[in-house]
Amino acid sequence: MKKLSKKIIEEHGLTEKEFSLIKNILNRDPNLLELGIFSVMWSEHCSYKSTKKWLKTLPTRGRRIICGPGENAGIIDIGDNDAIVFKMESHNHPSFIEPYQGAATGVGGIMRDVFTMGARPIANLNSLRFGSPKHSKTKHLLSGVVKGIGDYGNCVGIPTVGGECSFHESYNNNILVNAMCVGLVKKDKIFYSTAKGNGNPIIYVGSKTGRDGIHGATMASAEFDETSNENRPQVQVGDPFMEKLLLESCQELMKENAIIAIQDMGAAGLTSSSFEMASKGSCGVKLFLERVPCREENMTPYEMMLSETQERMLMIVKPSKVKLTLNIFKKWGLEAVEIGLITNTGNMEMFFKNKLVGNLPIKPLADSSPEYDRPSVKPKLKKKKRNYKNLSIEEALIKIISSPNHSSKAWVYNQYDRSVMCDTILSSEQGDAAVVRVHNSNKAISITCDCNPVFCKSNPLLGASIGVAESWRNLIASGAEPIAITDNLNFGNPEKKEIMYQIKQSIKGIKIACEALNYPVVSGNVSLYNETKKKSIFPTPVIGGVGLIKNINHAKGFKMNEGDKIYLVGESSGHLELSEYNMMCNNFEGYPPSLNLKKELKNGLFVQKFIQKYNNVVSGCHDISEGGIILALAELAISNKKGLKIQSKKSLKELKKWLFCEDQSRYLLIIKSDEEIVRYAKIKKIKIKKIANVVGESFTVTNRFDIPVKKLINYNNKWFKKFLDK
Amino acid sequence: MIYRVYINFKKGILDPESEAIMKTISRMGFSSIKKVSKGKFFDVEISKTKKGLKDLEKISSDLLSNPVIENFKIIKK
Amino acid sequence: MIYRVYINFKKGILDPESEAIMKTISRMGFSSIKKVSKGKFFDVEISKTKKGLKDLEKISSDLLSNPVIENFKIIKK
Amino acid sequence: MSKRVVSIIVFPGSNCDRDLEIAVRNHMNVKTEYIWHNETNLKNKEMIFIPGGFSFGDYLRSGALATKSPAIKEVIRLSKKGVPIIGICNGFQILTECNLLEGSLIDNYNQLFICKECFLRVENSESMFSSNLNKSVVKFPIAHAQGNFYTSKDDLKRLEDNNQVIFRYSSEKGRVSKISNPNGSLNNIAGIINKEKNVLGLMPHPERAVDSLNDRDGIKFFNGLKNFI
Ligand SMILES: Nc1ncnc2c1ncn2[C@@H]1O[C@H](COP(=O)(O)OP(=O)(O)O)[C@@H](O)[C@H]1O
Ligand SMILES: [Mg+2]
Repeated sequence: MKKLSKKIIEEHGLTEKEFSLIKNILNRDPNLLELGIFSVMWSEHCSYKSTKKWLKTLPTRGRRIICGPGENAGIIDIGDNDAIVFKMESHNHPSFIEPYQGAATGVGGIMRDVFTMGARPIANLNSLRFGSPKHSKTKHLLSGVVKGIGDYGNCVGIPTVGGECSFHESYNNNILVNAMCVGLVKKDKIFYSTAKGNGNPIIYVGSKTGRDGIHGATMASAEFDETSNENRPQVQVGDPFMEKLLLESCQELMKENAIIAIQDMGAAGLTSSSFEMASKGSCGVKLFLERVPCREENMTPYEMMLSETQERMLMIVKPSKVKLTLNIFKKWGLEAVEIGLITNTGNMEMFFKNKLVGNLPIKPLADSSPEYDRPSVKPKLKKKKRNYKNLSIEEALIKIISSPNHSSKAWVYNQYDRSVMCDTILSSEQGDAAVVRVHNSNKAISITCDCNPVFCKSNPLLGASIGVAESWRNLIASGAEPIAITDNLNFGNPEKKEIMYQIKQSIKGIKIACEALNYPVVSGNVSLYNETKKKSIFPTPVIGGVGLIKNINHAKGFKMNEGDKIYLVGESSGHLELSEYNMMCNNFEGYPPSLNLKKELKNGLFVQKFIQKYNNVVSGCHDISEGGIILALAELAISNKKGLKIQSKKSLKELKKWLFCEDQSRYLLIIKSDEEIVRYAKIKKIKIKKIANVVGESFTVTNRFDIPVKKLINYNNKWFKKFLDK
Repeated sequence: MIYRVYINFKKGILDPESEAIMKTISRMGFSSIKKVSKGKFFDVEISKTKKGLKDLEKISSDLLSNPVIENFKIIKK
Repeated sequence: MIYRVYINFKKGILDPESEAIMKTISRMGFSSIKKVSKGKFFDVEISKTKKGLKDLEKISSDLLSNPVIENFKIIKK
Repeated sequence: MSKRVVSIIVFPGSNCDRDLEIAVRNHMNVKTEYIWHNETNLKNKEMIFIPGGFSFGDYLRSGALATKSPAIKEVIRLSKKGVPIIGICNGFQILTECNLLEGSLIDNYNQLFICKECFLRVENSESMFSSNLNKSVVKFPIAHAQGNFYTSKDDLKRLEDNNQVIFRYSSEKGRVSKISNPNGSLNNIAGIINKEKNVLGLMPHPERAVDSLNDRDGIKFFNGLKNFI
């Protein structure tokens, strides 16, 4: 056997230490195929070697948790034998190279993670971060990503109900595309990925394997350099129609009591799916690679094992059900092949045309994957001298609502089919969270995606906690009981101490908030090395939250009616640092607002109970986040095309602080009568204050200014159109 | 002057559209049809200057085709 | 045998894609580019029989093109 | 519930079949039967629906590949016998592709998929499909990338002269103008019938407007069909 050169080992992203560990495990040198397998299995993407130690600290258990991290997706119990399966996953690098296909295949991948477990996807969401609109690539990336996400979900017929989309220069050369999928399954019809049963056949179904994205998994774990624009790796092309066929055929097969274990082929394709299934079941595997359906001629075992062709699944079925399985796939026009079987050797034996071409011990490979406690150090925040502006309330408000991050996102969401499946009660532009009915029932789930990278950059722990709290608050505002989260941790290069600090602190921040709010983590994803030319993105731990609305009539959005009153729940200290207001004034310094999790819990439970108890007097609800009270109110006015009169006796300086501050744990409740809320707040010892009335067609701050809502709407609607037509 | 810019997929890129079309053709029973692969073209009218052709090359690579997954070829009509 | 089937929009049909592309080109400042119109083609491999070519004609008119909006032309490659 | 059975054709890429089935069952008071695309024989021939979705991935042109399936051949045959046939969204695209309806549905003018609520002016309440809608304005959502109705000038004139246009995109008050046209359709056309008046195609989704939690104009649409089976 030829000895592998140093260069080849390096190209596979393995360190010298890691390579000697491999030799120790094997008691010999690996061949190229085996090296390739080690390299993907031990890549950051598959092995979580830099974050494993810290992820283990996250709270993952709870009364409603059926399945936490470790499976394809997390599962929560929503009663009546119903369960919700969900996860979020990033497709950052591929989307930067080819925005349409990168984003589309991101959606495809996360949907497979969900329906692999037996669930039918019922909602997609996404969290998108683009570079500055001034950056030359941003427009192209924005239009490609949004179209890619829309086209894929629309074709499969799953509503894309919400998410977030914002712009910041730290993403100029490294955008973030995080896709989340939520599925519904009967509790007793959940499928897992643990392989079992000596001799049981392994079935491959879906697209033919091509040379797509070979080494995509290692690529996703390597920092981008300037040349990657030229040396473009092969990108994967998505086929949403194939995904639809896989979804429907798997659902049909899952009724048949035929599947023992099932797993999608995601990153590192056939390698990671077969290794993970076997490793969970402590068994061995025999693969006959010449049987793998191939799209191209002369594909090698190395290419077959490492290909990342999309829309493929792997499953272990009962021997007696092979024929039935193949028939069901045939009905859906799919190619399914028995490519191997489960053994009791504990090894992965790969044959190609009757020759043993690779033989690896499964458990040791999985268990001894490296785990690093990388050094970290608190970064120094640079102070930049800038010329602060001072804006009037009206100027600042208009500037915010016409800014890229707070303009109407209609251009984005109108490309998403939100109404297919007929269960979307609120999509994300209509409330703080999307609300989707559990089909044929009187309950619903509430879903949201959140992160504030500006806060996280300044203070990763607090910023991450605020992200969790905000997602929790969004669910509360929609009338739900928050249950659990998935997270998508997007960071730069963990080998840099400052970045490692951000990672550790963010995970700690998530842990603290999740524990305080009884809001565990059931699944997630980590995306590291989000850097180009040594510049890292802002730390972006995106939180995807899911809650339950037991009575669908309690679902709340931004709705308000003439005559309604708006109450502020919670306290305002006037914290303007890192607020939208300060940023509009060119002031980017300071710290995030403080977060008191006890208060968060208290205010939230008050709102939740009030909605449940006095549903009939609550027209709508909105939490207060970026932009403060005034932006929350303006959003209500714009969304309802109705006027608001805001009362305050504060001095101008105090008023400005109060309107724009971004203090946490606050809500706006839109209420039909005063009596109930005043009484209930007194009982629960909660600070509330009536701050506005729904009246007329103007947005008015009494004695200060007055602007027709129509004009606000115009300001709010302009930016996307102008940007994309440019 | 009119040029035609031909665009097709790079080798090895999945082309689900051509596959779906081929499946339908087989289902229709046309056994004499063996393979279909799709491409697109643009007929571009340019001014008869050196710059015209250079501009055409530029828009062919930057706008009309997607160099990550497609090749293009410019041919005089 | 490989034939190429060219398909383009009938005259007078507004093609939003070509229009959008032309707008972008003008915005980018390529004044030498005067007009763009889009079409597609299929490279079809057929068996070397009389039937092969007849079948090709049939699928070109029945499936590959839509006569309400498109014309097609078959050319040997 | 009536004993009558309405057929719904299902392609592998259909994705509005379930929604449509529920709307038909609940608001037409009939039973329903799914017909898989490769079936050659339709048992129930009283009324046939072709639902929205992406039949065969909507590759080539939306609806084109679906026209070659056995079930559609049967639909074409039955249409000549006067069986009422309704195609919604992808169903409409299939009906134009197989020439049961005139014209063609090309890319939306803005080149994007569009999902939003639309108001539709009901143009002709003599047709069996719209008699219950009484020249009113209804609100149904649209969700498509190819809904831009196109046909030749002569054909368009004929469609208009024969009163074959049933739905037109309009404002809430029924004003038909460029502003209320979401996708560039000629004359704001959202739905048409054939000359013989037994085949309807429309891009908007009435089956997505039958819920107590949202808009309910779809209920009127389905209720109106009851009398014609
Ligand atoms: N940040 C995180 N928080 C919680 N769980 C995580 C996180 N990152 C990954 N996981 C869990 O680790 C497992 C492997 O994830 P991943 O490699 O993304 O799955 P897949 O192979 O399906 O792409 C999953 O169970 C996932 O939920
Ligand atoms: Mg998976």
